[in-house]
Amino acid sequence: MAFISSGYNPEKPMENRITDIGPKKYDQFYPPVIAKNKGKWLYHEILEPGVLVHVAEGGDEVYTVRVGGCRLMTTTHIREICEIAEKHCDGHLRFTTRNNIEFMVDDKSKVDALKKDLETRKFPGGSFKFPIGGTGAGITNIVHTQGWIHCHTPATDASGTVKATMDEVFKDFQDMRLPAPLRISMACCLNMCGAVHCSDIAILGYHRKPPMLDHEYLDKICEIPLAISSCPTGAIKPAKVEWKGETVKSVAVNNERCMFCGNCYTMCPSMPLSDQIGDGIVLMAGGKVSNRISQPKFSKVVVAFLPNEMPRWPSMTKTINQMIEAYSKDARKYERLGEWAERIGWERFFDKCELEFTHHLIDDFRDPAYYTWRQSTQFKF
Amino acid sequence: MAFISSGYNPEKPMENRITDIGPKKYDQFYPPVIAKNKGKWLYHEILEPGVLVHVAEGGDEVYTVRVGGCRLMTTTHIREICEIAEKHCDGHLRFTTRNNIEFMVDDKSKVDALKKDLETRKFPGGSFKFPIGGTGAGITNIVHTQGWIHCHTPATDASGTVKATMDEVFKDFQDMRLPAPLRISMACCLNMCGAVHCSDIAILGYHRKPPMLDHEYLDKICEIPLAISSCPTGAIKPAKVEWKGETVKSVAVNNERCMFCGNCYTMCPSMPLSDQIGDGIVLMAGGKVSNRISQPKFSKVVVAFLPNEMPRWPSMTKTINQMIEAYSKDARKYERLGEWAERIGWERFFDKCELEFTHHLIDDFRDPAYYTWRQSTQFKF
Amino acid sequence: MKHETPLLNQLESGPWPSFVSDLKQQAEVRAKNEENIEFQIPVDAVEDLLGVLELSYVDGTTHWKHGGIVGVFGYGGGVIGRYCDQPQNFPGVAHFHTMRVAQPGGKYYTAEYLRDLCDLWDLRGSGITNMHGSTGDIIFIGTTTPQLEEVFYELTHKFNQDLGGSGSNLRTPADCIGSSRCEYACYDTQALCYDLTQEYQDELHRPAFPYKFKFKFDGCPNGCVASIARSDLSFIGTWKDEIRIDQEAVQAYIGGEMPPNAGAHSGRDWGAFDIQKEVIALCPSDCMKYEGGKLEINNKECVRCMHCINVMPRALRIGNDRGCSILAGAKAPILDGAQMGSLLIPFIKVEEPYDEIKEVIENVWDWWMEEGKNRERLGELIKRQGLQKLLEVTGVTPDARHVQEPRSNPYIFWKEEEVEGGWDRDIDEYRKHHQR
Amino acid sequence: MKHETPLLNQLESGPWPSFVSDLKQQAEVRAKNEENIEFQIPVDAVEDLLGVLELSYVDGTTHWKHGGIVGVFGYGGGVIGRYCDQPQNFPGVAHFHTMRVAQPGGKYYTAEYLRDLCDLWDLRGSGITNMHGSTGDIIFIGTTTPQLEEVFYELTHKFNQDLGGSGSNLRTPADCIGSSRCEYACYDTQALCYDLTQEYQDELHRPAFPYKFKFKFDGCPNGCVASIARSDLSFIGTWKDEIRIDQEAVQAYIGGEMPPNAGAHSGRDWGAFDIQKEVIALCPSDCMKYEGGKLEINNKECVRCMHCINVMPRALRIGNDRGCSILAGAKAPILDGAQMGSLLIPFIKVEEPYDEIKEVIENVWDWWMEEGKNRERLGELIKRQGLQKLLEVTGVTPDARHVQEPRSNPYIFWKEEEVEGGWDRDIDEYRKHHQR
Ligand code: SRM
Ligand code: SRM
Ligand code: SRM
Ligand code: SRM
Ligand code: SF4
Ligand code: SF4
Ligand code: SF4
Ligand code: SF4
Ligand code: SF4
Ligand code: SF4
Ligand code: SF4
Ligand code: SF4
Repeated sequence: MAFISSGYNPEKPMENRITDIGPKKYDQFYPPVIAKNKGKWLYHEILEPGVLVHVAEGGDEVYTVRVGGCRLMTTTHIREICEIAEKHCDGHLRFTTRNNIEFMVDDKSKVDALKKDLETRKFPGGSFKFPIGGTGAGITNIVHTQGWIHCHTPATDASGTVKATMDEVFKDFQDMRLPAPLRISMACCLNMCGAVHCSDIAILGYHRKPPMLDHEYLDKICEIPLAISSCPTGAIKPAKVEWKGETVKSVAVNNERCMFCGNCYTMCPSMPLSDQIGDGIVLMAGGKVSNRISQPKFSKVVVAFLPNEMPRWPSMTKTINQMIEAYSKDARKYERLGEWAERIGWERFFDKCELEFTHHLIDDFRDPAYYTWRQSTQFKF
Repeated sequence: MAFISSGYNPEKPMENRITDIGPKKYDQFYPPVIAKNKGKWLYHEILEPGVLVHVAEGGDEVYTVRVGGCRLMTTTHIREICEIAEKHCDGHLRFTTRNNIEFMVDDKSKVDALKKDLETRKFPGGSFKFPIGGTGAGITNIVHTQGWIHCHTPATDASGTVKATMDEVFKDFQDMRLPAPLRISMACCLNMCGAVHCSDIAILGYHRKPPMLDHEYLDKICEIPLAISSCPTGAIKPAKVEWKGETVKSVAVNNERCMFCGNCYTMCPSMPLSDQIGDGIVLMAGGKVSNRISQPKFSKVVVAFLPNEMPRWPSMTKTINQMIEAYSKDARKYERLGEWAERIGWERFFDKCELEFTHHLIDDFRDPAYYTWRQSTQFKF
Repeated sequence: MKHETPLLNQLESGPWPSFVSDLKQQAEVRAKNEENIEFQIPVDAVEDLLGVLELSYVDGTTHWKHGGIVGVFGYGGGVIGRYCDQPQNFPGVAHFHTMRVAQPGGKYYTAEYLRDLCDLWDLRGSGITNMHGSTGDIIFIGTTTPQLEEVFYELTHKFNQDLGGSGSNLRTPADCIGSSRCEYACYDTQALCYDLTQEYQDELHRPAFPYKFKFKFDGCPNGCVASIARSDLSFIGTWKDEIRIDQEAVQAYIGGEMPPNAGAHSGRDWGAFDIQKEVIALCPSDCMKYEGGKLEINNKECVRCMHCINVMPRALRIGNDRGCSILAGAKAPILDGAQMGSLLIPFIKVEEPYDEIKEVIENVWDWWMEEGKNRERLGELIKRQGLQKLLEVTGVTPDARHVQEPRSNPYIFWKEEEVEGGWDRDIDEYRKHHQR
Repeated sequence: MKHETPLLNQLESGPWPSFVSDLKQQAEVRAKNEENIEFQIPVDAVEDLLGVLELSYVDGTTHWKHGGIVGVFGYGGGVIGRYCDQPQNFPGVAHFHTMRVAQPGGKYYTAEYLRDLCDLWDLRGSGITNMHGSTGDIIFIGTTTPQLEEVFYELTHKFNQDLGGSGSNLRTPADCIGSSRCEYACYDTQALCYDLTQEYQDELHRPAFPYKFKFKFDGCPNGCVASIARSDLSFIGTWKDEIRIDQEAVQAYIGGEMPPNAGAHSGRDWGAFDIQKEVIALCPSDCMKYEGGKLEINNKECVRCMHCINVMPRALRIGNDRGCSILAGAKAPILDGAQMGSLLIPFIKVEEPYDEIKEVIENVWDWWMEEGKNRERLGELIKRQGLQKLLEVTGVTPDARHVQEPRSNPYIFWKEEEVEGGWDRDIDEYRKHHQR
C-alpha cells in the first residue's frame, strides 16, 4: 500500500496547522423540525416501546424511533445507518447518551415504513441490526467500555458480556413492564470507564491476584517511585531482588494489602495482574443517577465474584435475571431497583433475588465503611 | 480531727481483705410489689406528668412518682429522700438512667399524699427539691458531667448550664405537649462523658485555643512521646526550645492542625488549653438512641460557638428554647427532633429555628465528611 | 459562708432543684455538726468547693488539676484523683478525689442502705455525691488520699459493697429497669448485668485492657439505658416470633377508651386517635394493615422498632421467643469520631448460665487484647481491622443483617486461599503468552 | 476468515445486534475492497482483531499492552496508544491506537457528515469505531502511528473537526438532548456545552492539569447524561419559582384520558391512575395535595425532583425562573472511592456570555492547579481540603443547602482570626491563676 499524504508535512508540522476548533457546532445537524421548535416543546408521549412523539407549542410533532446501537460499530454499519436516515429522515439522526440510535420523522405517517425497514434488517447470524426499544420502564442499552477489544487492564470482556446480557434481557428492551427504568452498565476494570458506580445493575471486571513482578525488566521499563506511589493501599515497597543470579532493583508487594486495583500496572507494565482464573465479574446493584423521588445512589456490590465464562457468561446472566425478576415482581410502580432494595431492606433483597451474602460484601475500605454497617436493632429475620 | 481507722492496716494491706464482690445484688432492694410481679407486667399508663401506673397480670399495680434529681447531691439531700421513701414507700426508691428519683407505692390511694409531700419541699432559694415530672412527650432531666465541680478538662460548667437550662424548660418537665420525648444532654468537653452524641439537643463545652506550652516543665512532668502520640491530628512534634536563656526539650504544636480536643492535656499537664474567652458552648441537635420508627441518630452541630456567660448562659438557653419551640410547633406527633429536621430538610431547620448556618457546620473531618455534603439537586430554596 | 458567691447565688432561684442551695445546706450542716461527727477530711470542704466554683464562674476556667495515680491496693480502678490548682485559697479541697461505688442493678435502693452510705461518706468524705455518674456508678465526690483505703475497707467489710471501674478495664455495667417494672423487657436485664459483673470482677478491677470497656443492658429497642450509644458491647432485648395482638384492645384504642402511647401525649390536644396515621403509616417496615376492623401484622417483615407497641401497649405485646441482639463498639468521639454500636449478633438467647453470651464476650476481648493499641477502643479496632474481622474472631457467620447496605466500593481484599490456584505465578510462563 | 473464532461465533446468535457479525462483515468488505481503497493500515486489521479477541476468549486475559506516548504535534490528548502483545500472530493490529474525535452537541448528525468520517477512517484506520465512547467522543479504534497526523490534518482541514480530550486535561464535554427535543430542559445544554468547549480549547488540548477534568450538562434533575456521577463539574438545570399547573390536564390524567408518565409504564396493567398514591404520596418533600378537584403544590417546599412532572408532563411544567445548579467532584472509584458531585452553586443563571459560570470554573481550576497533587481528581482534593475550602476559593457563601446534614463531629478547626484575643497566650500569666 502506498502512503497517501493528507497534505501534512512532517518537516513543518506547524505549516497550515489548524487547531483548537472544537467539535462541529450542534445546530448544523439539527433536523428542521428540531431547529424550528427548540425550546418550544410542550410534552411527549411514548407511543409504544422505542417510539416517542414530542409535541411543540405550535403543534409541530417529531416522532422518534429509538434502536439498539451496539456502540462498537464498523463503518459498514454506520453507512447502513446513514442509508436509513436518508431514506426516511432527510438524512438526519442522532445517538443517545446510552449509545442507541434515534431516527426522527416529522409526521406520524412516516413512522410505520421506518419501523418496518428497521425491524427487517438482520445480520446473517440472526441478530437484529436495529432492534426498536429502549424507552420508558424497561431496559435500555448497556453503557460499557473497551474490554479485550482494546484495553490493557480489563479483567473481562466488555462487548461480549454486554451482548450476552442484552440477549438475556432483550424482552425488556422491547417492553415497558418494569416498575421503573432499569439501567445496566458495564466496566471492564476498577477504573470504571462506564461509570457503573451509579447503575441499577452493574457488571464489573475484577482481578483477584496481586501483580506479578517482572523483576528482570522492572527497573528498566518503569519508574520505581511512580509505581510505589501509585498504590492506594501502600502495598508496594522498593526492594533489591535476587533474580537469575543477579541482584536487581525492583519492588516487593505486600500481597495481603493488595486490593487488585491495577493502578500499579497502569503505571508500570512490569506488574501485570491478569489471570485466567483470578479474573472475573463483580455484580453491583441499586445505584441511580436521577434525582427523581430519591437522591442519586451508589451501586452496591451484591455478588463478589463470578468466573469469566466465555463466550456467554451464563452464571452472570442468570444472576442478573434473578435480580430483574425479583425486582419486577416485588417493587412498586415508579420504584427504582435501589429504592426497592432499601425499602424492603438489603437482607430481603438477598432472599428475594436468591443471592448468597458473603463476608466480601461487608465494607472494609477506610473510615466510611463504618457507616454501611448496621447501627440499629432494626432488621428482618 | 483524729484519724479513725476502719480496721484497715496499711502495714498488712492483704489482711482480711475483701475484694471482687461487686455491687449489691439488685433484688435485695426491690419493693415487694416489684419483687412479686417482676416479668409479669402487662401494661402501664402515664396518669399525669411524672406519675405512672404499671399493672401486672394478676392485677397488682405500682404507682410511680418521678421527680427531678439534680444528681450532684449531698448526703443531706439524700437523707431527705430516704425520709420520704420511708414515709410513703416502705423505705424503697430508685433512680432512673437519667438521674431522676422514683418513688413507688402499691396503691392509688397513697399517691396523693406522696405528691403533696414532694411538691411542698423547697430550698430556701425557692427552687423545688423534688419537682414531679419528666415523663412522656416532654423534657426530662439532663444527663451531664462534672464541669468545674471536679474535672480538669472542662470548657464550661456542667451543673450550672444544666440548672440554667432546666429552669428555662421547666414547663416542659411538667408537661407532655411535645410531639415526642425530647432528651437534652450535656458534656463539658469533647470526651463527652455525657454521651451527648445521640441526643435531641446537646450542650457541649468546647475549647478554641490550642494548648499553651509550659516549656520550662514539660519535659520534667510529661513523657514527650506520649504527648505526641496523643494528638489525633498529628499536630504535635518534638522540639528544642529556647526558654528563658536555656535550651529545653519540649514540643511544638502546629496550631493550624489543632482541633482543640484536649487529648494532649489529658496526657500532659504542661499543655493546658482552658481560656476565658476561647472556651464556650457548642450546641448539637437531632440525635436519638431509641430504635423507634427511625434508627438511632447522631446529634449534629447546629451552633458552632456560644460564649460562656456565667451564671445563667442566656444566649445558650435562648437558642435551646428557639429549637424547642420551632420543633413543638412544626413537628408531627411521635416525631423526634432529628426526624423532624430530616423530614423538612436541615436548610429548613435553620430557617425555622432562626439559627445562622456558618461554614463551621460543614463537616471537614476525614473521609466520612463527604457523605454529609449534598450529592443531589434536591434542596429547598 | 467562708466565700462570697454572688454568681452562684443567682443559681438558687428558678424552679429546678438548685445544686447551689443543696451545697449550701450541706456546708451549713457540716459547720454546725449537730451529730458531732469526727470529720476525717476538712469540715469546710463544701464551703471551699463553693469558693473554687465561684472562682471558675468569675474567670471562666477550671481550677482542677490532673489526678495523678491514687487508688486502693490491688485495684487499678474505682478512684479518680483530683487536686485543686489554688490549694492555699481552698485548702478544704486541696486533695479532692472521687470514688466510684458500684450501683445495684436497676438502681433500686432502700433508705436504710442509702443512709449507711451517707454515714460513711459524711465521716470520710465531703458528703457530696453524684446519684449517679454517667456510667452508672454512685460517685463519692471529694476525699483525701488516706481515706481511700478506709472507705474501701468499710464498704467491703460493713456493706458487702465493692467499688466500680475506672481506667483501662471493664467499667461498671449498667442496665435499664427492665422486667422488674417494664412490660417491654425481652430479657431480665438485671440478672444478666449482675451475672456478668460478678463473672468479670477481675477484668473490672485489674486493668489489663488496651482501654476502657463498657457493657450496657437494654431490655428492648426503646433503649432506656442508651446502650447503643455508650457501651462497647450493648445487649438489646428483642424477639423472633410474633407481636401478640389483642384485637379488642385495638378497638378500645380506636374508640378512644384507652389513651394512645399510654398517655404520653396528653399535654396537647392531638385530636382523636387515628390508627392509620399514627400507627400503620409510621411503621418503618410498612408491614401492618388495618382492614375490616382487624389489625394485621406481617411479622416476618417487622423490624421490631417498638413503635406500634409503644402506641398501644394494652393491645400489642412483644413476642414470646425472646433474647437479645448484641452490638459492638459504641463510644464517645475521642479520638476517631463517635460510634454507635454495630450489630454483631442479630439474636442470642439469654439463658442462665449465659455461656453462649460469655463466649462472645471472651472472643471479643481476646481479639481486642491481642490487636488493640494502647488507648484504642473496641470500636476503633473494628474500624481499623474491619467488621469482617470481628465476625471472624467471634465465629459469627456474616449475614446481610450485619450491614445497613452492602459495600459500594468493590475494593475486596481477597485472601489467597479464596482464589483458585493461589497467588504465586511464573512471570516467564506469563510472558510466553504476553510479550513485553 | 484468517482466524477460526468458534467462541466468538457463538455471539452471533440472539436478538441483540452482534458486534461479531458486524466485525465479520467489515472484515469481508475490507478483504473484497470493492471501492478499491488504498488502505493505509493493514487490510486484515479487522480479521486480526477478531483473532486476538478469540485468543482472549480462550485464555481469559487481554492481549493489549500499554500505550506509550503517541499523539499529534502540539496536542497532549486525543490519542490512546495501543500495541498487541502477540504482534507476530496478529500483525494487522500490532499497532492499534485509538483517536478521540469531539462529538457534536446532542450527538446529532447528518448522514453526509458521518459518511465523510467513514471514508476517512476506512482509508486511514480499521474502520472500527465506538459510537460513542463513555465520555462522549466519537472513537476511531485502531490505526498506526504515522496515520495519526494524517487523520488529524484531514479532520481539521476537510471537516472543520477537532479531536477530543485524553490525558490530564479538560475532557470532551457532553450534554443531554435538552431543549432541542425535551420539554423538561431548564437551560440550553447544547449552547452552554459548546460555548465552554470553545472557550477552553487550550485546556482541552494541552494538558496542564493535575489529572483529567470533565464537564457534563444535564438539562434537568432527571440527569440523562449522568453528569452527577461522572463529571468533575456537573451543570444540572433547575428552577426557582413555581411548577406551572394545568388543572384541566390534571383532570384528564385522573380521568384516564392521558397515560401517566407519558406511557412509560404501558407494558403492564398497573390499574387506574391514582394521583394520591402515584404522585402526592411519592413526592419526597410531601408538598403536594389534591383537594376538591384541585392539585396544589407548596412550591416553597418543593425540592424539584421532577417526579410529578414526569408523571403528568401535560399537566405540570417546570418553572419559568430557570438556571442550573453546579455540583463538583464526581468521579469513578480510583483511588479513593467513587464520588458523586457535591453541590457547589445551588442556583446560577445560564445566560450568554456565561461570565458568571466561567468565573466559577476558573476559580475551581486555579485552586485545583495550585493545590492538586499529581493524579488527584478535583473530588479527591475537595475531600482532602474540605468543602469549606472549595466554597472559600470560589467565593460562595456557605449555606445549609451545601450539606445533607450538618457535621456530627464537633471537631471544628477554628482559625486564629475567628477567636477573640488570638492564640498567643502567656504561660506565666496563666500559671498565676493555675498552679502546676
Ligand atoms: C435520549 C436520552 C437523552 C439523550 O440525550 O440521549 C433520554 C431521553 C429522555 N429521558 Fe432520560 N434519556 C436518556 C438517558 C437517561 C439517563 C442516563 C443513563 O441512563 O445513563 C438517565 C439517568 C438514569 C438513572 O437514574 O440511573 C435518565 C433518566 C430519566 C428519567 C428519570 C427516571 C427515573 O425513574 O429515575 C426520566 C423521567 C422519566 O422517565 O419519566 C427521563 C426522561 C426522559 C425523556 C422522557 C425526556 C423527554 O421528555 O424527552 C426522554 C425519553 C425517555 C425514554 O426514553 O423513556 N430520563 N435518562 C437518553 C436515552 C438513553 C437511552 O438510549 O436509553
Ligand atoms: C475509551 C473509554 C472507554 C470506552 O470504551 O468508552 C475510556 C478508556 C480508558 N480509560 Fe477511562 N475511558 C472512557 C471514559 C471514562 C469514564 C466515563 C466518562 O467520562 O463519563 C470514566 C469515569 C468517570 C471519571 O472520569 O471518573 C473513566 C475513568 C477512567 C479512570 C479512572 C479515573 C478516576 O479518577 O477514578 C482511568 C484510570 C486513569 O486515569 O489512569 C481511566 C483510564 C482509561 C484508559 C486510558 C486506560 C489507561 O489507564 O491507560 C482507557 C483506554 C482504553 C483504550 O484502550 O482505549 N478511565 N473513563 C472512555 C473514553 C471515551 C471517550 O472519550 O468518549
Ligand atoms: C425510667 C426509665 C428507665 C430506667 O431504667 O431508669 C425509662 C422508663 C420508661 N421508658 Fe424509656 N426510660 C428511661 C430512659 C430512656 C432513654 C435513655 C435516655 O434518654 O438517656 C431512652 C432513649 C432516648 C432516646 O432515644 O434518645 C428512652 C426511650 C424510650 C422510648 C422511645 C421514645 C421515642 O420516641 O423514641 C419509649 C417508648 C415510649 O416513650 O413510648 C420508652 C418507654 C419507657 C416506659 C414507658 C417503659 C415502661 O413501659 O415502663 C417507661 C416510662 C416512660 C416515661 O417516662 O415516659 N423509653 N427511655 C428511664 C427514665 C429516664 C428519666 O428519668 O427520664
Ligand atoms: C464521672 C464521669 C462523668 C460524670 O460526671 O458522670 C466521667 C468522668 C471522667 N471521664 Fe468519662 N466519665 C464518665 C462517664 C463517661 C461516659 C458515659 C458512659 O460511660 O456511659 C463516656 C462516653 C462513653 C464512652 O465510654 O465512650 C465517657 C467518655 C470519656 C472519655 C472518652 C473516651 C473515648 O473513647 O472517646 C474520656 C477520655 C479518656 O478516657 O481519657 C473520659 C475521661 C474521664 C475523666 C477520667 C477525665 C480524664 O481524662 O482524666 C473524667 C474524670 C472526671 C472527674 O474529675 O471525676 N471519659 N465517660 C462518668 C463516670 C461516672 C461513673 O462511673 O458512673
Ligand atoms: S474500565 Fe478499565 S479496562 Fe475497561 S476501558 Fe476503562 S481502563 Fe480499560
Ligand atoms: S493492584 Fe492496586 S493495591 Fe495491588 S499492588 Fe497494585 S496498586 Fe497496590
Ligand atoms: S466531659 Fe470532659 S470535662 Fe466533663 S467530666 Fe468528662 S472528661 Fe471531664
Ligand atoms: S488539643 Fe488535640 S488537636 Fe490540639 S494539639 Fe492537643 S491533642 Fe492535638
Ligand atoms: S429499654 Fe425497653 S425494657 Fe428497658 S425500660 Fe426501656 S422500654 Fe422497658
Ligand atoms: S414493631 Fe415497628 S416495625 Fe414492627 S410492626 Fe410495629 S411499628 Fe412496624
Ligand atoms: S436531563 Fe432533563 S432536560 Fe435533559 S434530556 Fe433528560 S429529561 Fe430532558
Ligand atoms: S417536583 Fe418532586 S418535590 Fe417538587 S412537587 Fe413534584 S414530586 Fe414534589
